[in-house]
Order: sequence, then structure tokens, then C-alpha cells
Amino acid sequence: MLGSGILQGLAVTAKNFLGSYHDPARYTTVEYPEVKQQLPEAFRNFPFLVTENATDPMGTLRCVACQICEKECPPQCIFIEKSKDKKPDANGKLQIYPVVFAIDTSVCMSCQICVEVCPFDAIKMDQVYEIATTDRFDALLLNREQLAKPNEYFHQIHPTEAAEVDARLAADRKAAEEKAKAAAAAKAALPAKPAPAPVAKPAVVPPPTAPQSPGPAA
Amino acid sequence: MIATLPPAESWLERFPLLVRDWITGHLPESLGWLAVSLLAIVVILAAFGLLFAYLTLAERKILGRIQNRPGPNRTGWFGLLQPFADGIKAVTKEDVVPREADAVLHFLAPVLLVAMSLLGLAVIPFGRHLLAANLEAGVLYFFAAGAATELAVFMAGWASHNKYSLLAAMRALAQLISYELPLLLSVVPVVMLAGSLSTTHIVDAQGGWTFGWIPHWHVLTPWGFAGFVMFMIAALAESNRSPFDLPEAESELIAGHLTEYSGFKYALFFMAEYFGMCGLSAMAVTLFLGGWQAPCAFLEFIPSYVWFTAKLLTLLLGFIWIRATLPRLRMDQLTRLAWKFLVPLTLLNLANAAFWSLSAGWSGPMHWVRWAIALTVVVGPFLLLGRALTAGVAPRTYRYA
Amino acid sequence: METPEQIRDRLLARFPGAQVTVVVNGSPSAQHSLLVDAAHGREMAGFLRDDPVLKLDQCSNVTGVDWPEKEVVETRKTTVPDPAGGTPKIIEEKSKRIEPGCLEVVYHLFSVALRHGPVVLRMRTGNRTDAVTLPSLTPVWRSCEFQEREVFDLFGVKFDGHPDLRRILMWDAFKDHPMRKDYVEPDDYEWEPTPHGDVLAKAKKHFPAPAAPAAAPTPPTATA
Amino acid sequence: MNLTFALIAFLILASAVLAATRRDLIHSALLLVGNWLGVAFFYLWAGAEFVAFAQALVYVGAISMVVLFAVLLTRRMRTELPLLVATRDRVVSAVLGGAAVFGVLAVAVLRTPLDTNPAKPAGSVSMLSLGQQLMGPQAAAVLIVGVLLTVSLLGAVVLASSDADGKEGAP
Amino acid sequence: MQDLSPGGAHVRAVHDEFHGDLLEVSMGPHHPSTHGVFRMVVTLDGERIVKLKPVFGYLHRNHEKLGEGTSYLGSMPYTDRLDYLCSMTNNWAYAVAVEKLAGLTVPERAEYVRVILAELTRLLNHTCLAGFLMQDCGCSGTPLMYAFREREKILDLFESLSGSRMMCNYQRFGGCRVDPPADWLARAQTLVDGYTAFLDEFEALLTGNEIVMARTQGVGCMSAALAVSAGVTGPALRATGVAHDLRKVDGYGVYPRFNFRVPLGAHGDVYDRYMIRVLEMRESVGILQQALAGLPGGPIMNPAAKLRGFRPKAGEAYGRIEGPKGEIGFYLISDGSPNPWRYRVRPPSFINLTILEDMCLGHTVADAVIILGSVDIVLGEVDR
Repeated sequence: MLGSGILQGLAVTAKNFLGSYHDPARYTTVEYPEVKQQLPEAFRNFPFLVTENATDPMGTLRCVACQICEKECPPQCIFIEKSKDKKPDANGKLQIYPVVFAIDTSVCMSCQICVEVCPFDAIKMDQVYEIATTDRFDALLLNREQLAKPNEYFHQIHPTEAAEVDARLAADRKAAEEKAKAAAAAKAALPAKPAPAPVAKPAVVPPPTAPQSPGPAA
Repeated sequence: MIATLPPAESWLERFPLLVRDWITGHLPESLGWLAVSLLAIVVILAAFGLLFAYLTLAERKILGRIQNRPGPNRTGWFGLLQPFADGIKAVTKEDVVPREADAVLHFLAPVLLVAMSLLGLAVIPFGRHLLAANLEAGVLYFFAAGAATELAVFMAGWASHNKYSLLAAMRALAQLISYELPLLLSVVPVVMLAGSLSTTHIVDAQGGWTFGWIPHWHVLTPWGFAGFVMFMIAALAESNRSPFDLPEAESELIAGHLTEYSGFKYALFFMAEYFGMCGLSAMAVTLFLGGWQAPCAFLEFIPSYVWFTAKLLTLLLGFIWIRATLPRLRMDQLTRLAWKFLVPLTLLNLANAAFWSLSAGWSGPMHWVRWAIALTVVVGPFLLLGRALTAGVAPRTYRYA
Repeated sequence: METPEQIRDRLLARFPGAQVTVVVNGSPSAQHSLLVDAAHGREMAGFLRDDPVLKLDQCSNVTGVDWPEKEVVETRKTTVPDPAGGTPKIIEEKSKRIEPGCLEVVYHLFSVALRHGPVVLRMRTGNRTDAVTLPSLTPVWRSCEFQEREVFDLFGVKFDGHPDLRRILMWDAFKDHPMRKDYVEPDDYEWEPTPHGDVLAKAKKHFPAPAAPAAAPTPPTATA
Repeated sequence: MNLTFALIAFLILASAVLAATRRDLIHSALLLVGNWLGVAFFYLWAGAEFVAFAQALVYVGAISMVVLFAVLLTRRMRTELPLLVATRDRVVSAVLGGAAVFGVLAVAVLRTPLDTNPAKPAGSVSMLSLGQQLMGPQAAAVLIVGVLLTVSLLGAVVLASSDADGKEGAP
Repeated sequence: MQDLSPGGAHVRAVHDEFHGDLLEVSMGPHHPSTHGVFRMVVTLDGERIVKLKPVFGYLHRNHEKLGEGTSYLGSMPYTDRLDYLCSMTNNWAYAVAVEKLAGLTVPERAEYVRVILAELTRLLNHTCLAGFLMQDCGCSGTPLMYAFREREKILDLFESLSGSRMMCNYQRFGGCRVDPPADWLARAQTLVDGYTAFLDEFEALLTGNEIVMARTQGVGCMSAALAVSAGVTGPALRATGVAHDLRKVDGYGVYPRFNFRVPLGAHGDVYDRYMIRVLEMRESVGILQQALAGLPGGPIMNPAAKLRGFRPKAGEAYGRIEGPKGEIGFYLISDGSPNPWRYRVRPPSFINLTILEDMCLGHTVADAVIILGSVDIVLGEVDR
């Protein structure tokens, strides 16, 4: 019959009209400013630098300015300047630290490749999306101080990932201590040998190029 | 005006008359007719102005709800101030007139369109005593007032001096002219059966109920229902609404003949469209749905103007519902639908109404024969012409590799 | 599906005057290609399309490749027998040779009818400056029309026999061909807060004053 | 003379004069439509409602479209129409033609006895009597007009379709 | 065979017999129904289209020159920006090409996850296409809103897996970046189970609708020979009756393990292209059910694959998959350095537009809008 398709269509729209009053599946609007949508844990938007504790952010920065992320970032929006001197990091080893670590958030596309390639878990993805500013230049160029956020914040936004990272770091720290203890024990075991044997160079700063295989959670 | 007041009127029914007499009481007798007509004009403008305002809001909210979203709810409580916000926006927006545009025609088009669509409301009986102008040829007056809309649309399209507006003006004319015919032809049976061109007579002809609850509305007769459906289809086309909103089809010619309009003139065009829609729906209610007649005898206590408003609102919601569902017809399909489908069917409907009035006297078994004949004359040609119209068009089955 | 070698032999048999060589592909994908000379390009393409065994009726992909001049250092080792009967000495002569560059167009042909492919066809222009015309394969496969226009637009290869050879992506007034390796970007440098590498050089050229964005660099008020 | 009558007469005459003198064809066409509307008001004033609404419906609704389409399809619409040189014999023939037409009309108007009483004529004609009159003695005239209109409609359709056959390519 | 090129006899025949003065209308680049910045210079004789010149390049970012400037991994997030509706299939096509170039194998679980994500993207793209097409036909937003309601559910799945709704950057060479957790798979299962109900409601609204059928049947017909010769791929090709679906032809990934059918049209008009996509969605739901059921355990990433310092041997490779819009392929030439020597994208939308003029000749402006809508183009992929 000529009009049957049209009537069927009208029936569908009527069902949706009535459904929108009682069936939550047919009323999908989230009224943004009042009701904030619950973000999934894996949501990523703009990176941030992880610091061990909140009290002294610049002191306990995990980043060692190895500039891997600067090279690997597709739109080249990270700018790092190494420090001349060294400073002990979380587990006591002397590390270089970045004097300047600037990310231009007008260029960054939150693709999280920097997080993937960072061997020191120093940079992670944040979940901020309300960061509109009126200035085109300075406000979008986040320097080291604005980027640094404590590890607790990392646990807040990415709980599972943060737990895995901490577990892995703790395991590395324990392995580093055993190696140091073993080296100390070995040195103590042969004090009688004359000293002229050339002293093994102190543990050179682990070359940053040894990439850890990206853990399943990275 | 109305000679005598029927005695068994509830005071609610006569309430508008009391108000009118109270107001005209203050003025000297000689200015009486002027005061009454001015009052009628003010009431109609106020009522239909508010109806237009809240019709735009209702349209956006219903469209929203159908599309699983709330519709405007930010301005005022549940978005009730949205029409006034739109109004202020329309007024404050700059009214850009293109340099080569024909300023006189460019200005005159929306004004003419709104004036013509408002004029038509004068003859519609909103209630037992609510009638602005009781003309003997009320229906003819309504369509005479509506005839100038084509002129206004052409002026809008031509004055904008713009390629798109010119094309759209031509389309609009073709559409309005080809749908004027079925619109008028579907009204002729009603005038023939009611025996008069005056709207009050037509509404009175639909009074009374059989078995107390089946009203004598024209829509409940076979020819009346067919006439009503065709009148509504033609009304959709006349007011450029959903399946026929070709002139300002966004997907093709931007805003059609409205491209060069902005600010309040643009709002005027929409006001004219909505008044046209209200006018045609009001006429449909008067002609087919028994105007202000109550559907059943025991519901008579509810005042007549309430019934009229209820029917008018259901028709308008039908317009919005159709707009939310149906896609747009192409230009040639639209005119083919008018000339090859609606015009023949309305002519047949005329013959059917003639048979219906001649066979009024049949009673007993002949009563059912009369209904059977009338129904076949409605349904038969509809199916035949329908098959001819949708010759090459059918749902298809698909093979799989 | 035939191996590239078999196809080459049949092509040479079919078109005696043509040169067809197989270009070996080093990657494990082993998609070796047929280098065809420009003169007989279109006849061979027609043959590949109409041949009942191959029936390559879909040219899926047309790509332009730019091979600029390359300085090839060849070391030829010659063993000179020591007149005194000692161990023969190996003299290495390094000879520098400038390999002429060319613009290359690669066609990936597939058969929708027989469901096999890809047969990779390559054509090379004489050089990168003036002899840059190649026969257009649009009359053989209609899909080459837009893709050849793109190769013309971005690489500058002129296709004779193309029904409508115009620029497709860049605007008509654009002069150079951007995908060539020696393409010089227009100097429309805008201020970038974190310039480094070659962008840093450009930044220094335009805004000499601030050395490096130690502190957040204030954009220079004086426009460059 | 009655004020409204004078107003309506002025509207009709003004729009007619303006229509004749306007340079822009579309403006003159629209003024012509204004003229017809004036005539409709005149009928209303004279009390013949049916004729007034019929006039408005037919002239302002339909015939205005015919005029506008005719104006549109002439080629050089907006540019100045090339004014022919007002040679002497053209002017003379124009004046003579005009005078002849005016003379005939003037004689007709003066000879017919008009009831110039400004008051409304006795009782406006009721719709019912008009209908019976049309269907009764005047039925032949109505049928002839109907046949004439149908023939013209069919003629238009044949003309239009023959033009369409020229480039049949509709999907 | 009929000379089908634009200058050919068939097309010139239509040009020559027009008469009367022509009206040249430029639709786009800023036009509500050209799906992005795409412009058609249309020459009209009254209502009928006599000539149609597509104009591209408004969104041209020279994606391929960027690809030559960054490492292989660096280009992966840029592939999301090609066809920004289907980022998962773009990623997969690039990953397949690089894996073919470097000879990397992909673990079982990653292949299954790739199939699941590709079929979800196909559902998303075809639903959106049906919504946009009906929007061009004139429905005031209702089918589009229903389509977007379902699309949001799929995008929520992508967001909770890869971190971003549309710019997923999820595939790597030799596997995937993140292993989908159990609750994600459960949510995916509920979505797939509810999808056929949505499809039935969607078809009830549109497929039987007389106005939709009248507007789309017999409009923009494409012959099978012309389609194959013009390199048209995807649902538009299958609508002309040519059984060419890379999932069956190449049998890449683990598609041979699933049994699914490939719907074929007969007329190659707009209605067929719409119906083929709706039927393909039903097949995709079938594939998803089988893939979710048969998802094996094991690693998500090939341990041998190196993330940084990835230098494939000198050579070239052309990898292609059946994207929702057609055959999307990547042609890579490597010279042994970490950056590719030549990085070429085979864009299905761009090539499907080759015969837009042939389809639109003789139709009206309203049809041209629908024909363009049914070809399903996304300007990010057309202009690259």
C-alpha cells in the first residue's frame, strides 16, 4: 500500500519520542556544565612530568633529560635543555636533570608516543580538558614547573597503570641494590690484591638508549 | 454580529462576549463596530503571535525529544523564554541588504507575506461566538487572501539579485501553483455538502451526534476523510513544510529565496510560514473536524473554543511529527505527485461527495451499500494511482557472494 | 599468477622493440616490479589488461617517486700479483660516479576478475628537469585519471594522452612541485614557541633577539 | 462623492499610471497587480463580495504569475530597453490610436444611464441567489467558459510536453 | 568498449545537446552538504547537470611529505587524521604495510583484536554514512541523531581502550599497544548483542520509506565495468554487483576463520549503495560475535618488534586492507634509514570520486548532493 513505509517511519519516531521520557537508552544527552561525564581511566590529554613527592617537585623529578621523547615526538613540540651538573635522583644515583622542559600544548596532539618511548616512566598522560586560555603564546607553552605533578596525582588519574609502574620501579630499585651489594661484597672479598689494577670505571650512567620493552601497561 | 444568544449557554461559553460588551460599553455607540473589530484584531494577533512563539519552541523541543535529546532548556524554566530570546536575537541582528538588490521589493516581500497569511485568519470561527468577520463567502475569502503568497515569494527571490534565490523562487512558484489546485479542489466537496461558503454554516452543518457519541464531522465520512488527507498534504506543500520544503532546502540551494535575508526580515519569513501553517490547519479544523463542535454530546459543557484549540494543536503537532520523520521530495516528484496523483483523486472525491449527498436518503440495508460504494470510490483509485506513481520504486532483495 | 620473470618474457616476446627488466625488491614482501620503457608503456599496459591469463583490470595505486642525483662511491678491488712471488696485494680504487636522477611512476595492478595481483609496473623519466614526460595510462585504466594528476601536481611528471592534466591538490598558481626531495619550503615562518633543529635556525634568522626559549619567550612585537 | 470611493479610485489610477511609466519591467508588473487589487477593493466597496474575492483569487493569485513569467522570459530584462527613435510618424500614430480608444470609451460611458447615487445599492446579492442564477439560466455560459478553460489548459500541456520531448533525459 | 573517459563520446553526447544559456553554480567549499571542504563547480541547464568539475586541495596538508620527515612510528598518529572517522582501520592498514616491509609476524590475540576493532569501525562508519545520506535527502536530523547515538557507544569503547575517541593511535608494527581488559570485552559484547535491534529500527524508519526509495532508486547509476576500470572499491563497487571484498580476496589477518557473506547489489545506484552498507553492518555483527567468542589468550605484541631504532631493510612493500570506504593501502619504499624514503597512501574516497561526474550527468542538483553523499568521502583522506 502506498503510505505503509511512511507510517512505519512515523511509528519509529513516535516510539523514540515516548521512549525519551522513560527509557534512559533513548535520552543520551549529558548536560555538561552541571553533569560531568565520567572519564574512562585510559583517557589521555596532554602529558605531565612525574615527580616523586609533591613537597620538592624540582628536586625529585624523574626525568633525566635523555631527550628521547624530544626526538621521537612526531610534531616536535618538546624542548629540553640539559643541566651542566648532576643531582642525585630517587634511588640516590647522580643523574642529569632538565633545566628547561617546555611542551607547546598548541602543537601537542596528545598521541602519547613520548610516554611509550620514555625509559624512565618520567612523562605520563594527563586527563585535563578544561585548559582554554586567551593568550596564544605564553599560556600554551607549559614550562617545567607547570608540567611537574606528583606521583599521587598519577595514582589518582591512572590507578592501574600507576600501580604497575611503581611495582616495576620498586623491582628495579631492589635489583640495583642487590647489584650494588654484590659489587661491594666482591670489592670487599679481594682487598688483598694490589690496588694498581685499574679501578673499574664507576657505574656509568646507564645509557638511556637501552629501551625497556614497553610493558603491557605502558 | 450575533443576533440572539441561545439560552442554555454556560457562562464560560459566553465569557468572551461578556468581556467584549464590557470593553465596548465605555465607548460611544457610533464607534461600536470599530471597537469590536479592533478588539477582534488585537485578540487574534495576540493569540496567534503567542501560538507562533511557542510553536517554534514546541517544534524544537519535540524534534529534540524524537532525536533523544532535550531540546532548548537553557533559557528560562524548561526553555520557555527561548522564543523571546530568538525574537530579541532576530531584532538585534544586522539587516543586510545586498547592494544590487532591489531595496523596495526586498523590503516589501516579507511584509506582504506576513500580511496575507494574517488576513486569512479573519474568517475562522474559533468558538461559538468567536468569529472576527462573518462573511457569506468566508472560504473563498480565505483562499483569496492566501493567493498572494506566491507573489511575495517571487518578489523575495527576484529582489535578492542572487543566482540561488532566482532558482529557488522558480521552484517555489512551481510548487505553490501546482498545490493550489488540490487545496481548493479538496475544499469544494465540503462547500457542496454544507451548501454554503460561509464558515459558520459549515461548522453548524457538522453539529449533532448519532448515538450521542459519533459526531457528524465531515472527516468521519469516506469522502471527508479522503478530502481531509489531501487537504493536509496540499497544506504541507503550501506552507513549505517537511516533505515539500524544497525552496529553502539546506542540502541544495542554501536558504533558497531567503539567502539574502537576515535580521528581522528573516524572522518575518518564518513568522509568515508559521501563520500560514496555523491558518491552513485552522481551516482544516473548520472544514473537516467540525470547527468548535465537541466530539460527544456529554462533553458539550467544555467551552467551544477549547475544543477548537485542542484540534488545532493536534494538527500542528502532526505537522512537526511529519517534519521530524520524512525526507524531502525532489522537484519533479513533487509536481508529479500533485498533477498525477492529488488532482485526479480530488476530482474523484468531488464525484464521491456528489454521490454521497444524492444518496442521503438511503436507509436500512441501503445505508451499508452507500458506505461500501463511497469507500470503494475512495480506496480503489488510491491504490491504482498509487501503483502507477511508484512504478519503478520497490524494496529490493540482494544476493550474496 | 605468473612470476615477474614470466611476465617479462611474454612482454618481450609480444613487443620485440621494448626493454622490460625485473627490479628485485629487497624487503621480505618480495613484490618485485617490472621496469618498462616509456615508449611502449601504454601498449604493454593495454596488453596486461586484456591478456586472458593476467586480466589485470584494476590499477589500484599510482605513485610518484623522486630519485635525485646520487653520488655513488664504487670501490673496485683488483688483486695485483706481487712480481716477487709474495702474497698478492689488493688495491682498492674508489671511483666516484654521479648516478643521474629520475622521476619514477609506479603502477600497482590487480585483477578483480581472477582475484590476483599485485603486478608492479615502473616507468622512469629521462631526467628530473626537462625530459619529464611519460605516457598516461588513463585511457587504459580510468582510475589513473586523478592519481596521475596528483603525480603531475606534486612531482612534475607530464603525462601525454591524459584527458585533463591540471593541478589537483595545489592551487593552479602554485609554481614548484612540493613532493620532490629538493623542494625548498616558502619562507613563511611564523613564531613557534619551541623551535629546535632546523626550525631553530629559521627562528634565529627571523627573530635574532631571543637566544633560546629559556624563559617563556615573549612573542616579538616587531613583526618580522 | 464618498471618501472611500475617492481613495480606491485614486489607488487604481495611481498604480495604473505608475505601471505605465516605470522603467523597470518587474516594478511595472507588480504595480499592475496593485491595480487589480484596487479593483477588488472597489468591488468590496460596492458590496459584491463574491466578485471581489474571485477577482483577488484569480487576478492577484494566478494571472499575476502569468504576467511575471512573461516578463521573466523576455531576454533583456534589467538592461535599458533600446528606445526606438521617436520619429514623427510614430508619435502621430500613437496619439491617434490613443485618442480613438479614448473616444469609444467616453461615448460608451456617457450614453449608459448610471445611477450615481453614492449609497450602497439595495441589499447585497446573496450567495444562494447568485449560485442559483449561475446554475439556472446562466448555466450555458458557465459550461462554455469551463470548456474554453479546459481547452486552454490542454493546449498548454501539449505545448509544454512537446518542448520537453526535445531533450528527453529525465531520470 | 564504450569510451568512458570524461572527454569521451558518451559524455560529450550529453554536453552537445543542451541548449539555452547555462547557469554555473559553485557548490562548496563552504556548503552544508559536501561533507567537508570539497567543491563542485556544477554547470546547470535549468535543473539538469551538464558538467561537474570537482575541486580538491582545501584540506591538503601533504601527509606524505610529513611521513618522509618522521620515523615509521612517528607517522602512526598521523594516520588517524587521514579518514578521521575510521582511525582504527587506517592504523591497521599502515601496520600491515610496515609488517610486510619488515617481515614482522603478529601474535594470534592481536590479529583477533584487530579484526574486532576493524569491524566496530565498519559499523560506526556505515551507520554514520546512512545518517549523513538521509540528512542530504532532507530528513531534519532524526536518522543522523540515531546514528550518532550508536556511534557514541562505539567511540566510548575506543576511548576506554586506546585513550582517545577518534585519534586512537592504537596499532603498532607487530601487534597492538594495549591488551583489552575483560570488562572492556564484556561491554563490547553487550554493544554487539544490541546492535541488530538498532539496525531493525533504523531500517524500519528508512528502507521501506517511499520518499527515500523514490529519491534514491535509479539515481547515480554506475556500471560494473566503469566501476572496476575507475578503481572504485568498497561498498560502491559491490553495489554494482562485482564480488570484490579484500577480506575474501586477500584473506589477510584471521578473516578466513570467520564465515560471513558479502552482499552484492544489481543496479549500482544510491539505494543499492545504502542497502549494501546496511547489509554489511549485519555481517559485521556476525563477525564480531565469532571474533569475541574465539578471542585467544597470549601476548598482544610481537616481543621481537623494536619500538625505537626501527630500520627495515632497503626495499618496498604495498599493504592494503578492506576499509569501510574501500581498499585503503600504504606503499612504503625504505632505504634502510629510520625514515621511509617514500610513504604513499592509497585513499579510497579520493579514487572513488573519479567518476562522480559520470554519475551526476543528467541528474538534478538535489540528486548530485545525494550521489556525493552515497560515495562516502571524508576530506581528510581525499586531500591528504
